[in-house]
Amino acid sequence: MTRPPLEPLQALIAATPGFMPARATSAAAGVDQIFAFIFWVSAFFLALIVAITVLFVVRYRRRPGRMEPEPTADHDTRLELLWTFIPLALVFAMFAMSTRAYFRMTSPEASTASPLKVSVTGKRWSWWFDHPNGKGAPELHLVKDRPTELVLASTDVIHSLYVPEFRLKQDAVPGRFTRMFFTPTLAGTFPVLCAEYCGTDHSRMAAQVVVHADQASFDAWARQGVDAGASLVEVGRRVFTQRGCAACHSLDGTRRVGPSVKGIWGHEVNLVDGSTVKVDEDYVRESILKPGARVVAGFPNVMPPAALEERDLQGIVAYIQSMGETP
Amino acid sequence: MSGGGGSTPYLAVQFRDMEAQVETGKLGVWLFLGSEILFFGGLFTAYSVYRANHIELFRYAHFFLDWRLGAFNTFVLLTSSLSAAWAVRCAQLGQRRGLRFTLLATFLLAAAFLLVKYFEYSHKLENGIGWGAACHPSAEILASLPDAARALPVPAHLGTFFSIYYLMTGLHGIHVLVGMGLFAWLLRRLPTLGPDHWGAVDGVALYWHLVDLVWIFLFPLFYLV
Amino acid sequence: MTARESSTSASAPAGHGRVHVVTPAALLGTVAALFALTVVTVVVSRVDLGAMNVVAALGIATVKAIAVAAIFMHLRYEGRFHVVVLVGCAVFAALLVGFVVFDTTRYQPDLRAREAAETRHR
Amino acid sequence: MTSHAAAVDGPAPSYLRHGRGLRSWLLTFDHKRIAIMYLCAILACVLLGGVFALVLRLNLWNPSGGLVSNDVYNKLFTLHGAVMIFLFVIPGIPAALGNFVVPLQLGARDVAFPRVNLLSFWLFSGGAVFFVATLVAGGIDTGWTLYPPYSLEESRGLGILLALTGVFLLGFSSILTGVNFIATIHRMRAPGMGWFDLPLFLWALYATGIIQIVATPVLGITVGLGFLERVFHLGLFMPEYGGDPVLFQHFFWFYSHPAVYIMILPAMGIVSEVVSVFSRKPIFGYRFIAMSSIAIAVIGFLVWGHHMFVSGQSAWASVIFSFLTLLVAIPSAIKTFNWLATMYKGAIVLATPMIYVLTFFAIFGVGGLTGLFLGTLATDVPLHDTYFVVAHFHFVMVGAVMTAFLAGLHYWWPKMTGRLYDERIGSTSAWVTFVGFCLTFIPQFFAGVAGLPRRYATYASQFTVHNRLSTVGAFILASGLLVALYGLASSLRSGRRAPANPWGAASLEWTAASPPGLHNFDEDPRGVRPYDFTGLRHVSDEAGWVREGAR
Repeated sequence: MTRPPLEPLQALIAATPGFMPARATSAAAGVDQIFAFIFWVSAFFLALIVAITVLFVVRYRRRPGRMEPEPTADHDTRLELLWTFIPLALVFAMFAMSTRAYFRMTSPEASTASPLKVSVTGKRWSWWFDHPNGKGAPELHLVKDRPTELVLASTDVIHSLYVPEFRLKQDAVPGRFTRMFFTPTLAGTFPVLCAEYCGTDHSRMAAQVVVHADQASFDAWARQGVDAGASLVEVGRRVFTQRGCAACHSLDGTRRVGPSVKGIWGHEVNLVDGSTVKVDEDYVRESILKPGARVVAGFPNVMPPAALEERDLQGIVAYIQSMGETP
Repeated sequence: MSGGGGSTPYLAVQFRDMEAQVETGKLGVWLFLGSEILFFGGLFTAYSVYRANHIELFRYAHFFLDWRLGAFNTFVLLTSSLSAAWAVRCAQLGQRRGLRFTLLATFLLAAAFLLVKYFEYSHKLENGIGWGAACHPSAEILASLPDAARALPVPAHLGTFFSIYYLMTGLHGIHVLVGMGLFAWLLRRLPTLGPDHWGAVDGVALYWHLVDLVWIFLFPLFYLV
Repeated sequence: MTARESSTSASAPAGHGRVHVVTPAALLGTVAALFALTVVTVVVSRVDLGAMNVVAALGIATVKAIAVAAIFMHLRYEGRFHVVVLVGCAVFAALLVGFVVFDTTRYQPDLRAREAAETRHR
Repeated sequence: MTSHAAAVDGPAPSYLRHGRGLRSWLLTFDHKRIAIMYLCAILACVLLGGVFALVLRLNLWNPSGGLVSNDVYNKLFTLHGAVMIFLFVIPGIPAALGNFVVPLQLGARDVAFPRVNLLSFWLFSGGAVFFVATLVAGGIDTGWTLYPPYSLEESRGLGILLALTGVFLLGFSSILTGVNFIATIHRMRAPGMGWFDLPLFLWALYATGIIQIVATPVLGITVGLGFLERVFHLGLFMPEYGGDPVLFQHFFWFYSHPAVYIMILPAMGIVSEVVSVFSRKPIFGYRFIAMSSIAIAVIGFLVWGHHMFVSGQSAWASVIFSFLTLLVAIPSAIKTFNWLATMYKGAIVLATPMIYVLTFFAIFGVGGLTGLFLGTLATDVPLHDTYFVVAHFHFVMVGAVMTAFLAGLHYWWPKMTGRLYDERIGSTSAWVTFVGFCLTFIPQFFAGVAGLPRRYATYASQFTVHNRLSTVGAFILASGLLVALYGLASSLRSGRRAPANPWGAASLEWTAASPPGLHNFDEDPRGVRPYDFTGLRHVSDEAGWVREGAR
């Protein structure tokens, strides 16, 4: 890598507080280097343009004693070719640097370590991460310095997985897979955002990525969380948070995209077709497995069906019941 | 004021003489036709993308189209192009009867083209071959396919092919319809057309040739390959 | 008659200096060629040439298109700028087709993989 | 038909007085009246889009929003974008100013196809009506980019169909304007006016016309396909029915990227005019500027994929598009330095149009240079769809285009209305607008680099400062624009009468009366060298500038 010549410039940018997020992947350094290069080239040219403008306005303003322009050439091909070819050379440099970095960012690393492969599913408005050992979670867990491959999919509309600290972003497109390749280089917790507009709660479609300091820490996380012995309500609470139900169904009665689950148990609700239904186990199950079957009046029919395990279903039912019945 | 074109009542105020008016009108038509090429170009892109990625769809769907009807319509449209070109000649030379005949012939050939298309469309639609999600070929039409086709499974998303088929031939058909309207308009204005006023005939004919050009590509792309 | 069919029509008023009237021979010759090429393209399509079938069909269609543009649309006789418009627009249309086909064919495996995964899931 | 012959004897009544009543406006074929109608319609749209923007900015005062719900926010940013792009920045300079100026600069009596011109205006109005209908039908929340599958889901409602129809009509309006301008510039030049005697504004509009003719039909077909996909499920764009959403993005950007050049090229044309006239010097490097317009138009077609670097486009396609995108920087750089060189040793007059142009240099500098970050693949990946992009395109499309639009509006205002605007109000508006603009959008670059995605109704609290600065700036910007509008409007009542040539400009439109007669010139003029200021002398404020030796 041609790191040394740009290092001071990059450092200057990085030193500006709050200007750039931390650098947490193998890709980040390369990106920031090119950013620094373009930044300083741009800063130079902007300063040049503004300086020339101000200088000329001050010196050549039409004023008493200077009412007429001084004769100058109306073109100068050599000069014009100069400001054709200097920018050309500069953009060539940008293109060359960036393309090398881009291919590194978008292809698997030629490393001996086996990559950590995680399937990512975006749906309105939550992320779901299936890790290699079969462990699914609403958080992405990775290992520092271990090459990683993310396979992205979407069940409804286009989303985009964006981690500012990783300097990476990739759309998750329904009907196909997309991929990301990188190696985390900094242990810690970073935000996962959605960068492609996807509707009402686009700005709340957030998750976290946890980069473990070593494989052992990751393995320890992967083993835990199988809730043997937990009560159904606890199972329900876990499933409810993990599957991102709360993005649309609030726990405190706030109206979001879907009805809140607070205090609805046993309640008669009006449906879009004009009929009513009592919120009981059957209705809750149906609403999870076939959400479009009976939609509550005043809410859009947008919920994707979720194929939950039987125990998780029971858990949700118990959890909603625990949220209080209508007095 | 320059221009000595005041001798004709057809000279618009912004032009210096008739030649400028005719040439400008022609340029305008050409620019519009350029735009039309890109308009159809969008659909040719859709065609190419789905053909490049789903050749099996095109192989299979091909059995539903009758190349004889396509070829017949090609001859109809080529002949109409001839009569349109001849109409320009008649107008330039002031042959009023020839102009009436060629314009009428073009109009009728266009109608014949649409009639054949009507039979093609209605045959498909009666047999459940709509576009997109509405494409469910009936048992009879499946049974009537050649053996080579019946051996194949019905591909998923067959409707996508027919979406493209109906879109491209349909948009072309709309252009034919508009062309008929234009020729009818010329026939109504026949008494005014002649050696000093033939720009309109020329413009409509240019449009009509473009409609022909598009079909020249549509015919092999759908009916033959 | 022949005088009127020369490239400057005698009957046209002075303003029409550059009017070209296409001769019947040119018109009929063109349409005959177009008919013949239509027959050729049908015949060629009946022979299995593999991928070359498409190339042949498009090649013949292009020749036909050039004939229509050159004679019926008067491009042979006038207006170099009209040729620029026609060819320019065709080139941009081709670039649109070319780029999009290039890109979609490259990412197509990702669509197939997803389709396969969904089928497995069901 | 030949009524203009009578005009030789005395000055013709101005086009504003030629015919009275609503019909004489709504059904006019006069390019000047059509231009004025466009101007009024477009200014109304700017106000509407501007109000949307202010509500958006107010909602972003707090990280959790609160003024409006997320859904309303989403609808507002969609309509803000759609109205501003389709009803202001795309038609703004060509349809309003261009329509007025093109025949005058050519020495022609009208555009080549006046009826088509009127049709184009009515298609524009029809499109605008459909947009309003969308709003009445509850609005749409798809973003102006209309990406499926989101935009074409059943649950989006029927507003989307109205919006698509509106865009279709606007597209045709734009195509017809392009056809008209190219034919007019080709065939209607005054005798003796060669291609390289064209004012550079016309070169810019010529290049714009190419884009309108070649790219806009693809927009038409794209929204048409979207409409049919939504109604009949064609299976082209919706994965549910076997379609490919990325294909839509290709279609969409094949138009919508070149559309950016439909916006900026005419703006560059205005700058070329103004910088030369107010430096009292011929434009430097005429041919390079003219050819760079054409180069931008042509290369501009082949860069659309840079909107799709992270959308699932294949890597090689991205590399090619990145390369072509970066090439657009070259003609832009050429123009900028040629403009600066024009000022060198000039006699610079700081009239309102010139002040707007000076701020244009800075704004376009920032807008253009930040484009480098987005055209470059590696840096685009993190910056894509963040506030960096928002700031970048507002710098280009709002900053540069609106600034140039206002420069042009002030520059040609005396010609259009026969009145001089108040310089004090005009220059105040230019500086206030500039300050407000920078304050609004510069913080957004920082927010984007720090990782704030765009189209967020709510945001992380670390971005509160950025957003509040931005909101304050937006109100300063809005007040600057209102000052400009006030200055222009009040001149209609109390402005001094404008002479034919108040600026000492050399191009043909300044030889016609202010405002011009029905057919523009008392006598069809001959071509002139548009940047030859020798012999122009300032007689008095009332008589303006007169060419020595002229009658």
